[in-house]
Amino acid sequence: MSRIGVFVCHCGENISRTVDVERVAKEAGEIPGVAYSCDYKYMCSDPGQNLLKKAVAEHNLDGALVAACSPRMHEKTFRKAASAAGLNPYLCEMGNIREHCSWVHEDREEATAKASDIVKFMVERVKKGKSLAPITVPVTKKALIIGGGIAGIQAALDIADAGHQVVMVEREPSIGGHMAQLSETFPTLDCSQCIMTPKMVDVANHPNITLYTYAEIEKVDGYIGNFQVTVRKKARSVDESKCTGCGVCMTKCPKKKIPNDFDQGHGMRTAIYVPFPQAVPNTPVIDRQNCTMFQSGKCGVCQKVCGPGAVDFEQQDTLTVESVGAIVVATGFKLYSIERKPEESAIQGYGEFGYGTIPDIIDGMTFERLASASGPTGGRILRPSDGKEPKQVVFIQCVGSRAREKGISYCSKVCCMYTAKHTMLYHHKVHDGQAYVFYMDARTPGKGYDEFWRRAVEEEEAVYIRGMVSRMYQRGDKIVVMGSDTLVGVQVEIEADLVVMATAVQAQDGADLLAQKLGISYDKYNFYSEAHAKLKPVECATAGIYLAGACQGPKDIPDTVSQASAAAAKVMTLFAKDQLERDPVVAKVNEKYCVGCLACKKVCPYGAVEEREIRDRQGNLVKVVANVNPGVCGGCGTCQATCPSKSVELDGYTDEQIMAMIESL
Amino acid sequence: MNAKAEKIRVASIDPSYYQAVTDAIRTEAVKLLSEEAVVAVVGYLPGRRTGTAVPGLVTTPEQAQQLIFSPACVNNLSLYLTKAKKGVLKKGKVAIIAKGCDLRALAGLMGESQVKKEDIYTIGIACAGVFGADSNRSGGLSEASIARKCRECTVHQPEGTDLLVGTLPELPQLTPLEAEELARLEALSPEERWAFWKEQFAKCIRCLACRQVCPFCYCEQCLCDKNRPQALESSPRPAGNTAWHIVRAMHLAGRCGGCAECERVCPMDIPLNLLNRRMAMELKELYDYEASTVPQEKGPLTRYQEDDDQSFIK
Amino acid sequence: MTPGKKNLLTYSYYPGCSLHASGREYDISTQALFKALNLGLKEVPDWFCCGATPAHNVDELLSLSLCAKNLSLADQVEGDLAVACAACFSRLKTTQHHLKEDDTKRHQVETAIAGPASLGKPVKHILEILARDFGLARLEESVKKPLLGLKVAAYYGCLLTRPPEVPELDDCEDPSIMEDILRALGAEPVKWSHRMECCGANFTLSRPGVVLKLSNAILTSAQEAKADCIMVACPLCHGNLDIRQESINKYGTPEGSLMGNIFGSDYIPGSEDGARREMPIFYVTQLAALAMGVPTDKLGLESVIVDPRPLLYEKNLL
Amino acid sequence: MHAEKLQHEFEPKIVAFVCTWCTYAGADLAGTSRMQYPANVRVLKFPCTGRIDPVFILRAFQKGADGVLVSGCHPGDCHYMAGNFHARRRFAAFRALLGFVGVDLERLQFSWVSAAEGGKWVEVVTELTEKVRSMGPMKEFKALENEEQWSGALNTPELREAFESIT
Repeated sequence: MSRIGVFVCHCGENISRTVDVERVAKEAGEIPGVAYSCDYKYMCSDPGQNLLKKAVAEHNLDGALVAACSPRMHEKTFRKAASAAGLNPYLCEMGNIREHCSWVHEDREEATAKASDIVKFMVERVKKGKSLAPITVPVTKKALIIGGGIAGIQAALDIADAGHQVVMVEREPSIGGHMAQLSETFPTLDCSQCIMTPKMVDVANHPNITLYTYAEIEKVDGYIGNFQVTVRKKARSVDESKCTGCGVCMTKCPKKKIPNDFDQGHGMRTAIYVPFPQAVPNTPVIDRQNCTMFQSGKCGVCQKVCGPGAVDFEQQDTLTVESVGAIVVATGFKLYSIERKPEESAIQGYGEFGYGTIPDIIDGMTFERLASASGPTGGRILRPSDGKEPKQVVFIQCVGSRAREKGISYCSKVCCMYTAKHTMLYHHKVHDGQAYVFYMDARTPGKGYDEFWRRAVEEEEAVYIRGMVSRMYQRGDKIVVMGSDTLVGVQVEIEADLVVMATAVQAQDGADLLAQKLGISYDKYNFYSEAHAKLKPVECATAGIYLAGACQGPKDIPDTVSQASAAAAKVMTLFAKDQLERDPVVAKVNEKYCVGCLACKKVCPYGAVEEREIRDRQGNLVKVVANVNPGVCGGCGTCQATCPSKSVELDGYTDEQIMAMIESL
Repeated sequence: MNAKAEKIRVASIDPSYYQAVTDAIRTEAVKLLSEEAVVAVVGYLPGRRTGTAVPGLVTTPEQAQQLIFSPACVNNLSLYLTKAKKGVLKKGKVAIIAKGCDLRALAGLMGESQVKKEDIYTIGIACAGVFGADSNRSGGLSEASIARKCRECTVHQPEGTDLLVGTLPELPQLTPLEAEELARLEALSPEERWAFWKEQFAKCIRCLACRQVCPFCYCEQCLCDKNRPQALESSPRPAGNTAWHIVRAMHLAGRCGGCAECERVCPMDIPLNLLNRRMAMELKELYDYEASTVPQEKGPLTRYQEDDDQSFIK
Repeated sequence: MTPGKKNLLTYSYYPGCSLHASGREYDISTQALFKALNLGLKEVPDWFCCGATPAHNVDELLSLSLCAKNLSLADQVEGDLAVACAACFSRLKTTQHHLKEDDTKRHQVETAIAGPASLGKPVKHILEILARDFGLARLEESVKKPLLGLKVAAYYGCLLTRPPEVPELDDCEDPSIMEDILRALGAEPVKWSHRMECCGANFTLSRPGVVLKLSNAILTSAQEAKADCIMVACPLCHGNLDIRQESINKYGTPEGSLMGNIFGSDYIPGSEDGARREMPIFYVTQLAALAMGVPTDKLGLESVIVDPRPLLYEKNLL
Repeated sequence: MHAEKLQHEFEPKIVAFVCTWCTYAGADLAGTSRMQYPANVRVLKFPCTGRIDPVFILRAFQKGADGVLVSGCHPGDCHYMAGNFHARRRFAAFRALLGFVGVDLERLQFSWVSAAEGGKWVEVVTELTEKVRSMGPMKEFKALENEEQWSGALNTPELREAFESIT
């Protein structure tokens, strides 16, 4: 027989005005298993809490029900008090007779009857309750950063500076990401590489950071505090430990006309290459698809000229397993292209712009490379088709963005600002040139942003035309841009020498595949989903994984850096303790009855359920059952409602507790 | 079963069809066993009384010569891979004879990790239909003797088997009695439907044959046997019976393959498959889900879409 | 149709008003082409106007009902519904699309036409029939007199492919079906800029100035691309490009300015060098039938304004 | 000051199964805003609608509920991301099943009530209470509870005697 104490609160007059608290307390005392009941003016006050503590001791209570306000208000208070009195906090519950009763009903008789009912079924709940202990999970104080762009770099440096180990994995041969490609940055027009490259070097030199470039995530196991991550280091064909970065191999490589992705295909590189001179690490990689040695077996010049003997044609991919406690995903974005898309694709290209077949229609990143001092034109604005300096440049915003008919409805956020920047850069470099901008809205929320935009319009003589472009075609060496000026209400036709499109920011290729490996969710555009749009903007719903930068949605550099530092702060919070404590309201599997249908695994929003093999002493497989990882379980209980045999049970909300409540109604 | 069926008797299915299927099964079973591609074949053997068949497990080529297929092969053999003969699969790969409806159960069991695709070899049957429970089997398979489920079968020619045997004879168009009965019940008022089911469930003696024969009732502890807490009253009283059948139908929703074995074995002739059919209809309409002969990763009630129907929610 | 000779494919046929009036050549050449390709074509009995572009601007229900009624009439004739006019094609397809999507509208329309709306009948443009049903390979094989040396600007206009979810004829902004057909016929399609631009369509009566401006841009573009002629698949496009050519040519002159003033246009077009050759405008069926060896007197070549015969003569095609 | 309270012949018993994050909080808000609604409802708290087993609804009806309300977070608002999406499918199916065995679905209400929708909570509870009140008691399950079984299908004197002895 239980020994439960029931404490009915008056809440001043808030409850007692409409509920006969004395009668509720008296009736509670008559419920089987209730050993003590009383009413008190303010249960939450110190004397009230002491009353509870004293009763637990004096009456040897094994459960407590405080009938008062909403548990959302004071459950923690009373559980703490119960705990102080030696009662397991999860055996102390609250009956909500204020918000759900006295405040919403006027009739004293009805309200009192309802309050008594609430006490009755909550007592049943306490009776069937179990002592629960907080779950502790050990924490490996090492973080994995996926992506070596500005987001990953910022997060890595913050965490490493705090004294924790960091592993950074970058897919490309060098870290730096998109920011390393930019010419100048808004709204200050400072040189991107000047502020970026020192940070890249910091990463390379930081004693707490292990850097894997030209590497990808192969597999992720484990859970918060305890991830095991398998990293595939792709064969670089150059031994990083031997290479001194002298670059002789590159100067001697006979294959010199390979379009360089870093320059958006407009500059050329060799088959053994570093993507750009300031690359970190400054170790070349052999592009095997374009290397004569790999394609025909003849050449090997780079190997011959390499002093330290670092070139290794036999090198294979290697797999490394890293144990980490937290993961920051910072995989960035890619730019939309107007090319024709496969028929089944939800996103369409721009046939009206010629599907990318007109050479002098370029995207914003290509313009960045043209404008960059380290770019293929040495910073001169020269158009791709014939290398002439364009005198009329049309910039088009929202290409692919906010274009529901093309399959993307979101705003890419950075284009208004960078297009304004482009018009300025153009104006600074081609004094007799004219920039036109087709735009829908100028969106410039940010410190100094609108001022910057106004400068482009008012001082730098960019002509802004509010309207869309309907068609572009080549006429002679000009591109005819047909559009509308919706403010004036006329059709506009401009003969441009160069067109720069602000194409949409999209999730990286393979973002969905990485998400599946990590067990995090993503939206229909493959941007990763944060746990809460407002209150948990850097956390994933999967515990221990955090987001930084444009992989979560289009972002500019300041926002990206802020989010990266925020993610780093979250990681450091996690690493501040050796053990992670979690609310014990989690699901447990009864392995005796579980038959391993894994319906629970299918519905679990957290990916907390995995398969577990049960073997006999000889090692023979007896059966496969579900196993809930308490470190990952969020405690929703969807598994239990789904399990046909109820072999998985959510602590704190067991079937026994709920059935007992229903029976008592 | 039904006066209408008695009247419009159609010509029986030509016995040579069954012989051809039987021969094909034997040939394949002998081949599989003698090549040791499988350790056993789960199939049908002749029953002691003529014209009957019983499920059987054969392990030698000689025994395989006894395998048959006839309209009396009513059982859903997928059951023999999990509950009744759980050890079978541990010895090695097993071949199994499966009609279309049985194959859907097998696919379901694979989706629920109870059977691994690589552990079994499915010999599918292009099935013309089987006898109904308590039907007169003397005249072969005819409209009078065919099972109600077979009248509106959509998997005569199952897909996704390792081998498909038999060539379907021309099948007569039969009135869909079960669909008609469903439509009749749907057209009733809630009170009338309640009265119908009340009478049906009142008959239940809780022998649980429906559970025992169901390929999907493979739980080691059934909810109805659980007593802490007791979710379902276990004695055969109307209240508990009703709850049992509702819970059973709910647990099968989105999983049931429509073999209607539950209905066949019910000693009290409760039309249990109507419940299963009704749930299947609902899931088809709401989520465009149909039980498939090909294993699915998730069922309709273990996945969702953000834009699922919610017209019933305020 | 020769009795006893079985047709490869049979179509019901909705010519539309234009093909019985200003676009008769399109009708004549379509019939001749189908006969030459051994394709059956049976006109829908008692068909009437689809409402074209004006009706749906005024009364949506009316425009849908007109087409729905025509579609149900078409149901009486066997075969997919062949449509030659881009506007009729667009309206009939739009109607099917809307009524499939919207039960309320379908109900209203069915009440209006006192019968079920036929939404299942495949409505096909002549281009689709030639390139897909009949097939480009077979089309190429059937050619008796390839249109060698003829440089053609294929002109789609605005309705054939738009909006993308309705006609489903080809890529909405970058189609190739007309060029594909031209290549099969042995002609040389030119690359040009204005193949998807609007000709002014039904402004032809209310705002001819607009038509002159738009059509002029199209003609200029074709000329710049060194095309010998333009191929169209719509009687309205044909009308604007063919009938208006004389006015367009005069447009730069004092006479033309006067006309421009009368029509209230603020735009004085005209080619830069002031010299414009006359640009013959062909229907796709005319060129195809010509390539199939249909006698030239059965193509309606004589009844268009810009006489194409000198060009054909020059290219040895007559 | 208060209007004379209407006396009803029948006061239905309404059981509400709600999730703690949205609807329970919404009901709290109705309280802090001092809104008024019928006192017939008894609220049982769950972490998520995903935890609510159809068996609970069945059990509530069996144990005398005249109406059942199931309420949780709006789609997309689930604290556990997807619990309510799974619940939505589960209840769509269960509702169809109950309807098919003849339960009047007017007695079973589902709703999304967010933590900000105190007004909606009041509206949903009031509407269901009044609807069920006008329908009268849920007789079907209560009648079953009181019935002993014997269909008469197997009619032997022994069975009849045994049955009569227990009823």
